[in-house]
Amino acid sequence: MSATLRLISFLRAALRLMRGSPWLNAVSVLTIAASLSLCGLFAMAFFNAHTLIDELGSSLTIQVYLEPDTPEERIGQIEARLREHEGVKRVRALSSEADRERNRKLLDPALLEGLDDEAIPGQPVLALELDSSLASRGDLEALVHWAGQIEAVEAVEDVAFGAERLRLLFAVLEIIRSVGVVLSAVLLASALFFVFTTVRLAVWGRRREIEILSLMGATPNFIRAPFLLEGALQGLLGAVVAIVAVGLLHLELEGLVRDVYLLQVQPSLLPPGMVLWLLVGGPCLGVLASGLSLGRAFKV
Amino acid sequence: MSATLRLISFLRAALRLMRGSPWLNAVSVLTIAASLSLCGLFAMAFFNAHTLIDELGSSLTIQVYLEPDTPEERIGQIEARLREHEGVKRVRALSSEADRERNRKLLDPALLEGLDDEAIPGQPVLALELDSSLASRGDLEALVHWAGQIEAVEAVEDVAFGAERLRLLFAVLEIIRSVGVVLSAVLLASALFFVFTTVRLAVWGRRREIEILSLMGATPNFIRAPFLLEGALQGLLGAVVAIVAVGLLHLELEGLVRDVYLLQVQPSLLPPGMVLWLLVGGPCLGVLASGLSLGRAFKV
Amino acid sequence: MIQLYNVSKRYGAEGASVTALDDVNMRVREGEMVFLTGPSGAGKSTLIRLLLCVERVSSGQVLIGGRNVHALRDESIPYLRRNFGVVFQDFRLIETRDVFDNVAIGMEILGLPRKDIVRRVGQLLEAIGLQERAHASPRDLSGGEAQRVAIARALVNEPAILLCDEPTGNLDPQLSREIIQLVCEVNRRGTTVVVATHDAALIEEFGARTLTLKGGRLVQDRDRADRGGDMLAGGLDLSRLDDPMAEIE
Amino acid sequence: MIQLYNVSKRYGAEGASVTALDDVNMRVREGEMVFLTGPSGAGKSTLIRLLLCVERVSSGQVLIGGRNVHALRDESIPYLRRNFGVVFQDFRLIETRDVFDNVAIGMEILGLPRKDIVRRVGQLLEAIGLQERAHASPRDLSGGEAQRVAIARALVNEPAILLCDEPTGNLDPQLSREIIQLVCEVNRRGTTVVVATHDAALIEEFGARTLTLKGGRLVQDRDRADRGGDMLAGGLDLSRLDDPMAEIE
Ligand SMILES: Nc1ncnc2c1ncn2[C@@H]1O[C@H](COP(=O)(O)OP(=O)(O)OP(=O)(O)O)[C@@H](O)[C@H]1O
Ligand SMILES: Nc1ncnc2c1ncn2[C@@H]1O[C@H](COP(=O)(O)OP(=O)(O)OP(=O)(O)O)[C@@H](O)[C@H]1O
Ligand SMILES: [Mg+2]
Ligand SMILES: [Mg+2]
Repeated sequence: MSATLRLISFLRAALRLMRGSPWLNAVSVLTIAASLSLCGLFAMAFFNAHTLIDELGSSLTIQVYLEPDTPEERIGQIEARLREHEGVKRVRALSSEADRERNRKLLDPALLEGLDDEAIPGQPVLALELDSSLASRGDLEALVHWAGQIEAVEAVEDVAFGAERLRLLFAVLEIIRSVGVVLSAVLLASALFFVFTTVRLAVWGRRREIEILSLMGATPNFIRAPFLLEGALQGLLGAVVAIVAVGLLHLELEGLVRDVYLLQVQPSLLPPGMVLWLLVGGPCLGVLASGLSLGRAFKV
Repeated sequence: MSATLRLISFLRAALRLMRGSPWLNAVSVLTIAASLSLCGLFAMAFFNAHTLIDELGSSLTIQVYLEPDTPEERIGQIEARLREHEGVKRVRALSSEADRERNRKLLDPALLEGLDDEAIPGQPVLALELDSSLASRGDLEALVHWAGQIEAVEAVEDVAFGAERLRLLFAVLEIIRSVGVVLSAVLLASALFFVFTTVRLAVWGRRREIEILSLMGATPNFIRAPFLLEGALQGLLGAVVAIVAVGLLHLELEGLVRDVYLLQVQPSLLPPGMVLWLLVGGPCLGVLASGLSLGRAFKV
Repeated sequence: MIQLYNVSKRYGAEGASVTALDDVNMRVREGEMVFLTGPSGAGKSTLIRLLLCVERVSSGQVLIGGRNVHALRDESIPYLRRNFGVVFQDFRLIETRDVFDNVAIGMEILGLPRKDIVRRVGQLLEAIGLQERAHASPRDLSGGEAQRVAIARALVNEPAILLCDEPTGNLDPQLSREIIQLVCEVNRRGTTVVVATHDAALIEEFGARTLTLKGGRLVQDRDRADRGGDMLAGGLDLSRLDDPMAEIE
Repeated sequence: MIQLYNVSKRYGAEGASVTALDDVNMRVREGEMVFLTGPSGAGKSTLIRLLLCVERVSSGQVLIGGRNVHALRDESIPYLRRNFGVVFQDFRLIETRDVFDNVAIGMEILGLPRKDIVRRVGQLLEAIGLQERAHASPRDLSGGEAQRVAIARALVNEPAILLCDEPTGNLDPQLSREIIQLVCEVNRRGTTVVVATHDAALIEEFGARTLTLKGGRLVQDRDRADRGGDMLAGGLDLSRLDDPMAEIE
């Protein structure tokens, strides 16, 4: 018998299994769909939280105030040194005039009255943008230390760090991350456990059937094949359901975010390739769960 | 036969059911434990996010700058009016001197050199703390509108609002809330579905037994009782497991938060009474799931 | 006790239906013992299922103790079934309970005291010769042993009506005779007995009234030496049938 | 073909063990037909389970075609079982498949072409008189019908060895005789047959060699008119036993 013919006969058997207990099958499909939806939802939340954090983190800066009379050349040297440092994404140099202009905007007009331009403080500033992907408490401490070092550099007058604000932000990021990792681990574990359990119970409900096939001389692979195929089919169906569910939710969330107009940060909230991942993951999950369940559920 | 005797015989039957399929029981208990753990974890996350938001939100203020020569009496009137407004948690009055002192600290010492005290700006200020529980985009718009109204009030010179920063914060809050609600709904639904499914599959696996009892003249209640009791016992066991799991996780998280020393905001991260909720919720979940599963799983 | 008027039973949808019983009229008096025989697929088991209300008649009427059982509400059916002891053709033992518990189920359903249960079940297990296997699982019994447990289970409550579907199919001739003697003994104490069997030798030996079904039709009703019981026990209890909630105090 | 040397089988733990077979020695030649009889619990079904490697002997040796089956690796067991056709005492039909599929299983396991399956299964269903119920569920069959399906299933591959455990317990005498005639026909074509039965009349009528077990001991081996087959079919195929992966190309 050719391999194709055999596959067709296994497919027939798998479809017969599915027809035989439509209710059980609906449960399995829904289970896989629910698990995948949760995973998809979570991936989405994680992906977007990450984008948001990147967005916020990139606005973190350190201001390095240089002495007013620092020569251009020296400024260039310091800038280059700063740029080299790990965790620094960009360095922007402000001339004295630019800094004075900035200060003029910040100060109360009433206060500036009667002061001539020179009286308004202004000095060369190097604005450092920090790389938020390195943002952790450890990195922060390293930065505080580094800031101290910068201050010791000749020509540097002051380092405005806003460490407190940075600390708060980093702490929030850290908590979001920890909770995210814990939640994602718990979710994935329970999704796997869920599918495994339902498949196992389904196999358990068919233990007589399996025993009879074995008594009639069926090889373990012959017995397993339809269950594995059934798992794959269920996984595929589940994935389709999950994609529809996540897609609908995504539309809903996108509308919400568009409403909160300030955060119109990206065209799509879906991580790239998620549909593909779900379509591949569904059958894999089904086959894996079936395989694991079958593994110890019957002996020859 | 007395009710107690009957209960004891049902308990014996329930224990027999549990002994009869230890594996299936372990699965059900673990299922309930996992569901309850997830719910507990989520309640914890939600509770703490809320506390955090409250914490951050309470630092939101509106500064109402009054004309320098506003009489004390008039300040008191305005203060009282502001206090009345919905969404305002506290109003703190700063005298001209206090405001000047504050500004002195904010300004560059170099700038202040040669200026006499009077030249430093200072005027009476009313600092409003906003109630973050009202914080939503709608509330924000209302506040913007209200701020405009305040400015029109006699003796009010200026209103510093920081609307942009507020808007960002509110948007973040809103997203956290929406994602939280969606996730919690999905989680609870899937937990219920999970327990329901496993119990239903367990009942399905015992369909012959149920049919035989019915053939022998057992009333539906007689057949149901052991299953319900079994569900309750499983729920109780699951709750205990969940409490241990959430407790351990809580200790872990508390350590983490204590590490991130800036956020040492409360003595316990656990919502009050959660242990009790879990202990009551577990058996209820078990009984409910059993009941629902039995409901349509067998006929007389 | 049991009366069937023009009873027909068809299984399946209109088109592809199987006629299991076809216009059967019969009557079994209280305390009577009746053999039901006929070729495979004649409708014997179907008749027993109709008496138990597992299936509903397609047409006609089934009366037990003068009551039309198929007019009963669902809630009353358990109380009807408690009047029967049944040995199913495929035994239907509960595999998750041991032999003792399987026999005891009927008494537990009635909520009888534990010590009565222990005594009565012990006696029955001795009668069928399985007292040593009281705590074995039905899965670990031989075919004949399982059949004997099924018989003990049917007898445990001294039912008003005993229905046995092929009770000796897995027993050797010697045991078959003993079991039927046990059934006769129960019958002599007042229980109405219907035994569906293929065992011609057994029917010959015990020579009770024999009803023969064939293709769903009652083709023969041969009465012989009537050995009507002395009505010691086994009176029908239909008192609960109008009050289905009485049990659930 | 089948040889048992000092075979004992004890079930359960050391303390509370049941001795189902006790030092049994026997030999069934190729093409022979043997009745296995004895009271309930004598060990007939246990013997069949040992041949199928469902259980392992406690001591002694079981040889099939000269091979010690209990020395086989687990992977080889399916290939051993394909040499058998078995009618189980409790039928063991697959309830989720219809009658046709139940009979066809054995051929599907061998991966035979669909049209051969349809032809062969059709023939068998006709032989047992159930061609009209081909697409019924086993749940909807009468006891005797289910038993006949089990017999058809055992015959479908023309096995080298046919094991029947109480194959006529739910059949009327007429059908029983027909079924045993069918089995004799199969035997005449070369299949070795072992029939465990309580039906004394049947044994009497067909008068083959009869082995009697009692309490696990072989107490009688009565040979009568030997009707050895002409070995047309049913040769033992043990070629796969050393190459368990051959099937999985
Ligand atoms: N649930 C069902 N659905 C469809 N047909 C059924 C069902 N139950 C029984 N039948 C058919 O009804 C007919 C009578 O069945 P029944 O079980 O009453 O026979 P029986 O007299 O008990 O036979 P046996 O002696 O073989 O047990 C048979 O042809 C059977 O196939
Ligand atoms: N799995 C098991 N575990 C424990 N004891 C068993 C098991 N299977 C069978 N036995 C016991 O072994 C003995 C022989 O059983 P077996 O099924 O071989 O008898 P049998 O000859 O087929 O009887 P019958 O004619 O009643 O079918 C019986 O006492 C039975 O209770
Ligand atoms: Mg029948
Ligand atoms: Mg047996």
